[in-house]
Amino acid sequence: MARIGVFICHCGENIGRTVDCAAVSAAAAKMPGVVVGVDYKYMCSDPGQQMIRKAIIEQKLTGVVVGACSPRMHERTFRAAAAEAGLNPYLLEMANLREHCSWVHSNQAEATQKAIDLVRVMVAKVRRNRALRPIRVPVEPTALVVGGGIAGIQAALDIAAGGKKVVLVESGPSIGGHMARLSETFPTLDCSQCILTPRMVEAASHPNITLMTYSEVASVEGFVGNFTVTIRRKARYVDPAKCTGCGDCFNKCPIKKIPNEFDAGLGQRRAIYVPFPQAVPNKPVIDAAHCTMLQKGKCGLCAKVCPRGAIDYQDQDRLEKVKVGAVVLATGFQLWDHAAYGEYGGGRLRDVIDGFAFERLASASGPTGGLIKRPSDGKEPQTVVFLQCCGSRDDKVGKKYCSKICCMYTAKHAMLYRHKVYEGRAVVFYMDVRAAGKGYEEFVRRAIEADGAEYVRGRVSRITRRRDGKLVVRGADTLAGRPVTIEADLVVLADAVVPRPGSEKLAQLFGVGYDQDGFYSEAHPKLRPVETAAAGVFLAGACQAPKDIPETVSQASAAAAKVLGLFAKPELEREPVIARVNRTTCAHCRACISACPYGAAKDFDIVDRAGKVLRAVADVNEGLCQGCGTCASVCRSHSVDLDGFTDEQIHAELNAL
Amino acid sequence: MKALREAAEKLLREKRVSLVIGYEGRKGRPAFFAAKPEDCGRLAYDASCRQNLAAYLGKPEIRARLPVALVAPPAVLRSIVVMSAESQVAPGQVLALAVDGDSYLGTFDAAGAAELLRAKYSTLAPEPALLERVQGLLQKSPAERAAFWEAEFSKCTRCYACRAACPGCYCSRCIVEKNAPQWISTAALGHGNYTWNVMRAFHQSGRCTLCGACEAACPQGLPLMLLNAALDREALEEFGSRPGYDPEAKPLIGSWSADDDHSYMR
Amino acid sequence: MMKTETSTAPAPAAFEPRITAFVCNWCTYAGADLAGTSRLQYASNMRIIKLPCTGRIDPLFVLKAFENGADAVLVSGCHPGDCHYTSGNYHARRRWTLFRKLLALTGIGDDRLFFSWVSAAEGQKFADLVNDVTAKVRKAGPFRAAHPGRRAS
Amino acid sequence: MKTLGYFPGCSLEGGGIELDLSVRAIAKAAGVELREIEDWNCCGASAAHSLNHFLAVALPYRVLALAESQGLSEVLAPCAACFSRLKGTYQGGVRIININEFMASLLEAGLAQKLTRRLGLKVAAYYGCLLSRGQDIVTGDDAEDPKGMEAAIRAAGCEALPWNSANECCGGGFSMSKTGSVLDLSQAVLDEARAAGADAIVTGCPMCHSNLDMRQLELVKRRRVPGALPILYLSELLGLAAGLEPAALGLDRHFIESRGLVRGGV
Repeated sequence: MARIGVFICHCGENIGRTVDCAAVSAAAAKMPGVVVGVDYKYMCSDPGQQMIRKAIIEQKLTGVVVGACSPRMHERTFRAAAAEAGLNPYLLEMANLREHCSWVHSNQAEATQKAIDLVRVMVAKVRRNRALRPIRVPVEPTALVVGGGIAGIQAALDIAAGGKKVVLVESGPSIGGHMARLSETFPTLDCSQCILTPRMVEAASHPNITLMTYSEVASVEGFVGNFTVTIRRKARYVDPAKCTGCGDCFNKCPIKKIPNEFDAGLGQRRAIYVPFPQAVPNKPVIDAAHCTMLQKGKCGLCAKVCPRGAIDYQDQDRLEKVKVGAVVLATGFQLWDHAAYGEYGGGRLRDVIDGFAFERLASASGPTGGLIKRPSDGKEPQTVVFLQCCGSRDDKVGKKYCSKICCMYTAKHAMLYRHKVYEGRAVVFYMDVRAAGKGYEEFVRRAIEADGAEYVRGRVSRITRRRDGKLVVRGADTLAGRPVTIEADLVVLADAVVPRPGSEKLAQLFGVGYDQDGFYSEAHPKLRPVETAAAGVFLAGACQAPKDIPETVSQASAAAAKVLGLFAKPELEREPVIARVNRTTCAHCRACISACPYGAAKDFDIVDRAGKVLRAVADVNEGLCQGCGTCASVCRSHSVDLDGFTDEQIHAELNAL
Repeated sequence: MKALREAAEKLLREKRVSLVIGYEGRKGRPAFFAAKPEDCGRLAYDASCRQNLAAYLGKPEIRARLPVALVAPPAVLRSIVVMSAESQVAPGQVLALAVDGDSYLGTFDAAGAAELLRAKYSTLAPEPALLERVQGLLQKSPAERAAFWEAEFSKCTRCYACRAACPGCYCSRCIVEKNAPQWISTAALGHGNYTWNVMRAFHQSGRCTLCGACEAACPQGLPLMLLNAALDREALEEFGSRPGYDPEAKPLIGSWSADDDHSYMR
Repeated sequence: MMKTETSTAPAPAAFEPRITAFVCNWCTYAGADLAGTSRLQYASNMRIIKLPCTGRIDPLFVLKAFENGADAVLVSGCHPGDCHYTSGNYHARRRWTLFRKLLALTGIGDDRLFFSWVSAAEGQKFADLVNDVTAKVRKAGPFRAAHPGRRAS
Repeated sequence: MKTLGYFPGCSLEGGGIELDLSVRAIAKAAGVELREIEDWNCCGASAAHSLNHFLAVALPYRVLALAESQGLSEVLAPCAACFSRLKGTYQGGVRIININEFMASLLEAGLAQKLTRRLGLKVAAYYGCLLSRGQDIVTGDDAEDPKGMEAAIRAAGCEALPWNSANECCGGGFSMSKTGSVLDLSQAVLDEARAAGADAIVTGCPMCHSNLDMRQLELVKRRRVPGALPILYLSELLGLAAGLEPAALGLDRHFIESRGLVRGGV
């Protein structure tokens, strides 16, 4: 005989304001099988939970319904409370009276009626709930980190420091990511290379870290604790085992004029190359698209000069499987292409560059050796215009969101420029200066007050190139309320931060969600910012949202902590929401076997004592089943059912409506 | 028919099958089970044979006597192929004595039947008249359609002859007999009748070979083929589904493609 | 025909549709949560049944909802490619393509049965969807009006 | 023979008559019939919207109502201002097309083959405001980087120069009231065109044309510009390329001599 307790939460005013909680608990008390119906200000508070625990024990409750916030918020909390009182946690369900009711309806009568319905549905369901035991699955204590930028490096180092193995996968020839391209970093102006390269070396040499550069995730199988990830090791045409990184090959390579991606196209590289001198690993790869040997079979010079015979033109992509228990996605960002702005030259003006190009110009290791020279004629620009929010906060042409880092790096750019060109004029056009961060506002003030950057609040409406090579920048000074025209030699656009191309595809491989802009979705915007909806997959850095270095590093360490937490136990408990097959009624049509996304549904032979096969049926592997229930709904005879969402439960819910 | 009888007789004499299921010459062409070579003289086949003998392959009594042979016009051949795709017919356990009109086409296993179908019957489609009736019904307003089926389904006595006649209905425990929970009311009333008939048709989607046995078997003359044909066309147009031509085919419901249509989803 | 029925129905203004929604836990349910946290106001006629995935939704659930007096049914889950279970929604999509055809043939049309993809990020879309569906069903009138699939009252 | 509704508007009967002549001529050459909307009225451009909102809406809507009632599904408004006013907030069934779209459509419809004369000019394509701006009015082109004329210019055997003033304002309606500003703005446009090395500026707007053509006389007289720069309508350019007589296109009506542009002059 069911003895259900119903507990209605006011959530302070949040539910109480629009839902008559007393009326709901009174109505609930009259529902079939309900023996307790009470309401309380804060059910999630300790006295609230105590109230539930007490009732479970004293009233010998067989089931509990908590009418409160979304189960995504507090289901764990309340189920834990129930467990403490000796009730199987899966005999507790939540009715969503806040997100789905009080917050979205203003009419009290309607909201209250809906609340009563939602509770009745859950009471009907909970009467049919069965005690479930969490499923234990072994955990492979190795982590996969995707992306070798500062986020990935930090996460890998922290996990490795925790004594667990890490596979660090980077699509480029070297780790280091965008940070390796920066000249100095705000707000301290310490040199990016100086603080990053030691970390890169440490990551490469750490005994717990396996580095896979020039590699990509090809496919993913399995689930939290037991992923099998296939990595595509792209053909390098250079055997890293033999190569000593002496550099003879790329010094001799005759194909010289390839724009170097690392230098934002300002510098040039060979067809066989290391992207930058401090690359890790410091071993070249051949860019097949440009190599005449690989294209036409002519040249072969690098092979001739290589003292170790490390060059292998026959090299092929290889697929390599790794078994990992957790994954950290740290695929980072790229800059939005400002070619979409016709008014800024549509990408055709060579002296209108993006932030990375300026970083390379300012970098001592850059193509100009740290001298600010403009691309078109190599002259030192006497006037530089910096334009913030280029493609950010513009839902017409660009992106709705604020890219967050541009205010700071633009201030930095203005500063660096003024340090290098004393007489030069640095003009910054901005909408707002968003310098929230430790030492950030002070940094911007310094750029303005100490280094004399001219800040103009307003947008630039047009950039045109005059015949004498001057860039005529026309805009508005919205503080002075007048149009301004500046004759500049160089314009730096702070282009919006967008996810890397292909990040959606990667997200789909891992079953991770992403927003309309392609940034990965965290499991909860506040309380679970590094987890994703996919168990065992965590986020670090700008793949989740625009972030600066300090923020990226903190999130990377947070993700590492989550991974280490997951690895702390040899087994992990999984929600026991899994499918079961009724073997007596299964007709073995195999629809479920075909439908299962996880290969959890399998053929099963029913044998007699002699081992003679009597009948074949379908069966579900507990370890592989993730509980989507697709098998149950393709089963015509309903011989497959799903724990937690059984036919009986759903049927009862529908009858309660 | 001589050839058919001889082929059947041969199969029994050579003990390649323990039973030949066919139609008897008598009026009404009832099913006839020839267990002995000499029985085969009573076999007959012509256009009036409406029963889909593949339906027997789902029955335990018959399964107990595998291997068996069936007299099989094209639609029944397709049923055999569907059943083998759904692991209901083990390779070599069922032989088809393929017939079409008054000619006997040979003896085939499921794979052979599929080949024959692809070669000679790749364009089987519901009769135009039937499709016209479907179209005509779709022309009507939702309320008129509802009224039409209200009238039809109200005749249903829930005898389940349609199910018994259908080779696709081989479940040992039909959903309508599940009582915890009972999704489909068994009372021969409005909503129970509606749900039953709609679900019966839906459970055949991507599997129905349009043999017409269900409608032929219905003592109340419900136009069940309207439902079957409508689904058959939709499955063909949307997913290129042509059940009964490939013994390896994946189930239409239970597989998917990234470019399936979802224009109706918002 | 539906029209005439709604207009002859007693005081159609008084008609408050009952709408049953079957939604997946990962996208649409979360989208509805987001609508809540964003305090978006929408019609209160819909009652949500939460399932792990649209892949779990058997057509029988829909028929049962109608049988029990729902005036309309909404099925909503993750966008293609976003399924938490990688392909549950693809399976669902194929099923519904066929099932809605069958229902249309038997007089349950686009004004009774609604499908949508609502992601966890689309709170606004969810609110708009509920309002839109509710408005359409108001127009269509009570389902009980005349359909063999209803429970004889 | 394709038929198209035609709305000349006031300027094409006055200052912009060359546009009217050349559009009709090129349409004829391309075998397209222009059916003038009967009883059309002024679209209200330049003045109405700043004086009386009702009038500003009523005038163009009457024209479109007439077009609808006269069964014209597509209406060409060669004058950029008329086009802008007509299309404005209109949501009816009539498709309103501007001169750029019209020329593009003619070229697709086969005019390209008829352009036998390669003019070999360096041309600055000038869109001004009304052929570039209004996101939902000038659709299918980028307001900040318009390209709508370039295909036609290349088809005429000319080079469309990259230049800085393609969508700058010429001073527009202030020609009379603030002539000074118009001179400044038009001069800026002319200077840019010359700096880019243009032999001529091509436009589709009578207002722009009069400001750049008629007002240029003043600039020449005051020596504010080094010399005269011919201003052509896009339709004139294509007309010349099609081998039509300059006079038939109205070139003899320009203030700035432009007949010399055609190799061999006249």
